Amino acid sequence: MTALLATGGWLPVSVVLSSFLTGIFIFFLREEDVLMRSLLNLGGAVLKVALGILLLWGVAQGFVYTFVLPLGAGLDLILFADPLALQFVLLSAGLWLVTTVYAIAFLEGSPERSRFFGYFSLCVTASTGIALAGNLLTFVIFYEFLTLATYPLVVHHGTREALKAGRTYLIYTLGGGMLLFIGAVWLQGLIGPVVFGPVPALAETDLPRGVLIAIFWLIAGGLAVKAAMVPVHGWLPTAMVAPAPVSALLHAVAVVKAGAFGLFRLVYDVYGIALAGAPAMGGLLAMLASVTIVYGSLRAIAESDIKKRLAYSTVSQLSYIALGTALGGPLAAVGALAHLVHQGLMKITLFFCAGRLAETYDIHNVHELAGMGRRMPVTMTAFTVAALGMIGLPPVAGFVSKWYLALGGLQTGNDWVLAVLVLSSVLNAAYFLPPLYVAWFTAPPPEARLQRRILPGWVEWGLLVPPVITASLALVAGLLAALPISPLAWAELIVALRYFPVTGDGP
Amino acid sequence: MDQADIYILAGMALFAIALHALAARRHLVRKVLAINILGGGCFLVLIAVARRAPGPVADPVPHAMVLTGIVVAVSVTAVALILVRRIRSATGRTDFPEDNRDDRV
Amino acid sequence: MTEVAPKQGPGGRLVLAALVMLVFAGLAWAALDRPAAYPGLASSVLDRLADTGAANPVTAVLLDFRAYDTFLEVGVLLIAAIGVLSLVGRETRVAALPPGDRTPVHGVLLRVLPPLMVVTGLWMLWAGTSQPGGAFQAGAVLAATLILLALAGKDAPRLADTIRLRAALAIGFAGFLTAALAFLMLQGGLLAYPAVGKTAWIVAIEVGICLSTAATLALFYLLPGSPADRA
Amino acid sequence: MVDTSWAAIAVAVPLLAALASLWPGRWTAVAVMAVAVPGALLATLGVVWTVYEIGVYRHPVGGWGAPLGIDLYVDGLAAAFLALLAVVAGLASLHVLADPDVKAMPRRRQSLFWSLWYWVWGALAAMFVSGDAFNIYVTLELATLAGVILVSFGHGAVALFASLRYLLIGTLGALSYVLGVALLYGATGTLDLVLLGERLVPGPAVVVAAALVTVGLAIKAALVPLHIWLPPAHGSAPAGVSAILSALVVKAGFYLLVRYWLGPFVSLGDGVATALGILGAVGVLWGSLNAIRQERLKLLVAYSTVAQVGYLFLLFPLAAAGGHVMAWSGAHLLVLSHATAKAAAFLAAGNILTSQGTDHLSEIGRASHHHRLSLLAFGLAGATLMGLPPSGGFLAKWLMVTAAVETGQWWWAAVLIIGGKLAAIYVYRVVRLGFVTSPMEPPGAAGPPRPPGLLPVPMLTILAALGLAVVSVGLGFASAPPLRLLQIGMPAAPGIALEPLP
Repeated sequence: MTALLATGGWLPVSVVLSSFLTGIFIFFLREEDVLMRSLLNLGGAVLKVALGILLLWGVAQGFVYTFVLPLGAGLDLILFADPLALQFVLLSAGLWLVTTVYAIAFLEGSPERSRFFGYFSLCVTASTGIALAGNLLTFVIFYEFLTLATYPLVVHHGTREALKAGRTYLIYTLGGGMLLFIGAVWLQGLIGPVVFGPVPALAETDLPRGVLIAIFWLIAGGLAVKAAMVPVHGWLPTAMVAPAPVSALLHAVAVVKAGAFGLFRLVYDVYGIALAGAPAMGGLLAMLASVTIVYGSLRAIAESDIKKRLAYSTVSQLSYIALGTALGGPLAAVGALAHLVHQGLMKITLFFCAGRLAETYDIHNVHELAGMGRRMPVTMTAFTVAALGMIGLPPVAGFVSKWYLALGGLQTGNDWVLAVLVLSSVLNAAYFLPPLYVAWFTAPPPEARLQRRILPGWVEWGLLVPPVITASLALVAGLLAALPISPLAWAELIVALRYFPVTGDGP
Repeated sequence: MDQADIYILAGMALFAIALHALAARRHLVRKVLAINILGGGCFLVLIAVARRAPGPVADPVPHAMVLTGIVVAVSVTAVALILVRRIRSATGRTDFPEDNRDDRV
Repeated sequence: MTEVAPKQGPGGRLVLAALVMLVFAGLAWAALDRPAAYPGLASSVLDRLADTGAANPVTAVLLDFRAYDTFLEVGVLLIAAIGVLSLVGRETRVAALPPGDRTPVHGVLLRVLPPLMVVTGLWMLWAGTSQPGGAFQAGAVLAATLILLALAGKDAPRLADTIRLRAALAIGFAGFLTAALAFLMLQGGLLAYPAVGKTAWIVAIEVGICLSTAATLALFYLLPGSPADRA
Repeated sequence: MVDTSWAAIAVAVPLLAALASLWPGRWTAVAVMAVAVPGALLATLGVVWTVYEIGVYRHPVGGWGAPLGIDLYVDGLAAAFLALLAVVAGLASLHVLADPDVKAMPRRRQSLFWSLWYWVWGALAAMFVSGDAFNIYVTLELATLAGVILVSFGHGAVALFASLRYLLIGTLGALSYVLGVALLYGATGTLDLVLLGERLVPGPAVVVAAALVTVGLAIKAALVPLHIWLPPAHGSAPAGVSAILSALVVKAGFYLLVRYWLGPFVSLGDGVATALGILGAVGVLWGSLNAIRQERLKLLVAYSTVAQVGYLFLLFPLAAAGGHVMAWSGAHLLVLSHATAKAAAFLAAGNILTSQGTDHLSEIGRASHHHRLSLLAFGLAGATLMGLPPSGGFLAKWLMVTAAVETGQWWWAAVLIIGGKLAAIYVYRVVRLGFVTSPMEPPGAAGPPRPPGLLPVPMLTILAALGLAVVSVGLGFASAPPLRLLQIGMPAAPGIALEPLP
């Protein structure tokens, strides 16, 4: 076992490659090789989780995992596993496993599945690559790779609407990628390779302030596109035309989180909070995040399409992470990182449920939910748990992150954050409670109007079990937040180890 | 101004004239002729360069270059002429179409 | 050949003329410039002439000092031959003079000229090592002989894309390449002739080039006259 | 293994193959390829190995040595281009071997095609290792003439017109080049490129000579505005031919310009470097905008070549301003990745054209499932064209933009970035077709059947395209060895002390 742990840089590489290689194999499978494809999918996903856990264990034992591939001309591709990277890796890998089960069931019998699962695997490869990136160049490589790998999933249905959404998606993300590229090259041209090390790359910089601010906003602007911050959020709601598993994993977790995660890296590992906390950088970012939080919620209220409403909710919720990042205090950072996980668990649950509703009863609109609480009690329970968590009601995980964000706001002297959070929670309630009410407390329509689609038994289970798991996890993460294995504890550990070292005996 | 200067100027003049013909003439055979005259100009310049070089005799290296160049010119001309013939038998044209850039004829 | 009207108007023509004048001015400016002259390679060629297998400096340059250029140049000729074969089609026969048009002069010429031309060609080939002349010139004369025969319709060679024709076209380059590689193996240098029998090697290579040149030039003239192409 | 002869063998192998191909046998093509492709790869490996071991070296042809004789001159750049040639031409050969269009020809014609194919290969190999100005002229003519005839193998009269235009303009370029060489010889008494650099004193003859050489080579490199011959030729040639013309023959012109302008001409001033850069920038914009406008896939790819070649010319101003190492590495990495990507794109386009009988963009979407692997290859190649990761094109652009930033010439960076976005538009126009649900292909669990009227695409042709695309993507990760190779014998910029990279 120790031999496995002491493999040095190869462990993070194999974490990335586990999904890449399966993805490549899947591309070449024939459509009808369902069993082979499913085995590959699940095998790759389980392997990735196992490797992730192995990596976690190794890091806990004090092993250092750094993989350096020299690219020549002074550039390196670096993969490394710090606690922050591990958090995102485990989140991606874990949710990928769950979503794979869901997706196999969801897409049963539909065309072009080899293509779908191939790109699906590549997306997760990219997002684990983003997580494990050890320098800015590596981050940019995987960040852009994610854009390209996601496009085929957005346009998967091949309809005019899907292609149009794909086009919007590309325009936004490639534009963002361009900003990121300019910022990254500019910065690297000035100070050399930007490594995410123990000390922020710009800790002792003598660059002019104007240049620093410009580069900050170029990079942050590029990241904000994927993090769907106002005013560059427009692609996310249109991208909801993608199949439900894509919306669930990518547009609730992998893609959007890549942006949020990148913002955290930018503020804490590139600039350092001492520098990035300045009003022209972190301060403005926090304002922008607040605006997005409120704006996303308002738009969500206006949407009656379930997936669209969830998408705007994502826009809003993601900016909690950006807000916590930008505030620049230890508690806020803990809140941001905890929310990175919590929001993922809750939002993926909601999308799973929405997909199941659409598959079984062809329900796409909030008003059509009437009586669903009685028809699909388990699904709706999962939905309810996640929705309540989103609003921030204890004991679901969402409460914990909001609590820490509020504390962080107070700790850094930004009392207005409290107001934003309260307002946002009220708005969250305004768009999540009505569907819950309709589902649980209104009478179902006459039988004739609702045809339940008959699905094979294993498909039913495949659509049902994943949301139940993720909803339970969201609940447990909130209930047991004090345990050392909870996402909150992990976030606290990251912050204490890396960014706000505690003096004294420490954790 | 000695003999070599006259040769080299004549070579340059041929080059320029042929350049004009290549651009202005539309008949394909004339263009092929222009290419030949272009080559002739180059060879004349080479001969003059050989003459100019200080040394006991005219420099044999440019002479060899001219011989090589002539063989190349013959080859190019042969291929060009047969292409012209093929074009004429396929399309009846002896010049380039105005808009052959973008699509199939 | 009827000239197609130029496509550009008088303005365009004027601009073109001005541009060409400008180019000529530049070229003339360069032509009249005599940079601090380095001596050419004439004296080095003469100094080393004895080490080559040729007595004529130009031949020495062509087939020894810069044999590599010549080697590739034979390749250019072969490519052109391949191009003609590919663009024309399989078989052809040159349109000879109709028998009715023949005059007694033709008969005499056809009896007298070809042997003379062949002899001339062979002599040029042989003389090339010491005097002006050489494989290409000899090949050209031989090709002219073939063309003359074909035009006169007497013993007109049937040119078809056969293995034999291809062999004739390629023999010059093939011989050169074989020699080049053999010398690479034996002497460790591409086209580095062995010191012994250098002249023999050069003559052998020249014979090959001469044959190929004759075949190629004849092909250029004879093959495109294919009836299929005329139709 | 360390032997300067490898350079000569790398030239000789394709030439032997060109001769052997003339035998019109049934298995000739397969047999020749089975020997020639591995042989060329092996010889290239020998060249690369030798240059790694002993650095820059010469192989005096005939044993005379420059200036009397001709030297083969091998540095890292030459070795890298030879390696590129072997990989691209080798994989493209596989495509040609299975190409239904080629197979449909009579056997004798096929054998002529193959011979010309290896002639282009051999001519380029000879060009890359040539250290002699006039010898380069002969190789240029070899490559052009063989390329011209190969273009004429394309369908219809358009191919003939394109072929003749290519021949006329190409010969003009070669003769302009040779006139320049004549003047250079008159000024320096030598044809060896290195000696030429030592003896060159700027003056009227030398300046005009440099202009003639540059114009001649710029025609071959299709630098705007001397590019007009390229789109019709590359757009109408058989797929494999378009691939090597776009990937390699055009690059050869750029290669020689680098040889001259970062070699003997370097003392002639930075103005020309800037001018080349500006023309390159215009090429990027003009080529991209035209590519966006095209309705035929092969023409789109051909115009994209005009644009991509434009990027390369930014090397000159960037190097002249001191961004030497980054620009050198970036531009040549771009050569390698663009060549592989462009070959892949042309082969993919050829597969679609052969199968469907048309390459109009509006038609391709009707059979997207049938073409999915070709479109995948195109998409992968597209990543390099757009300069997006993971691809060699991304890294190359990163390096070049870094050079622009380091030398404070942000406008070149802007060209690189805008060009990338324009490329994204035309690549997108094609890639999206891969995802269109088409009425011709009703979805089914077993995958839609092949729509009527479409010919099957041989697997080998797809694998060749995919292979090249994968190489161009892989260059984004395996870039260290080629970059290290390219540093061997890298010319020093004027007034700049070279710090070897770690």
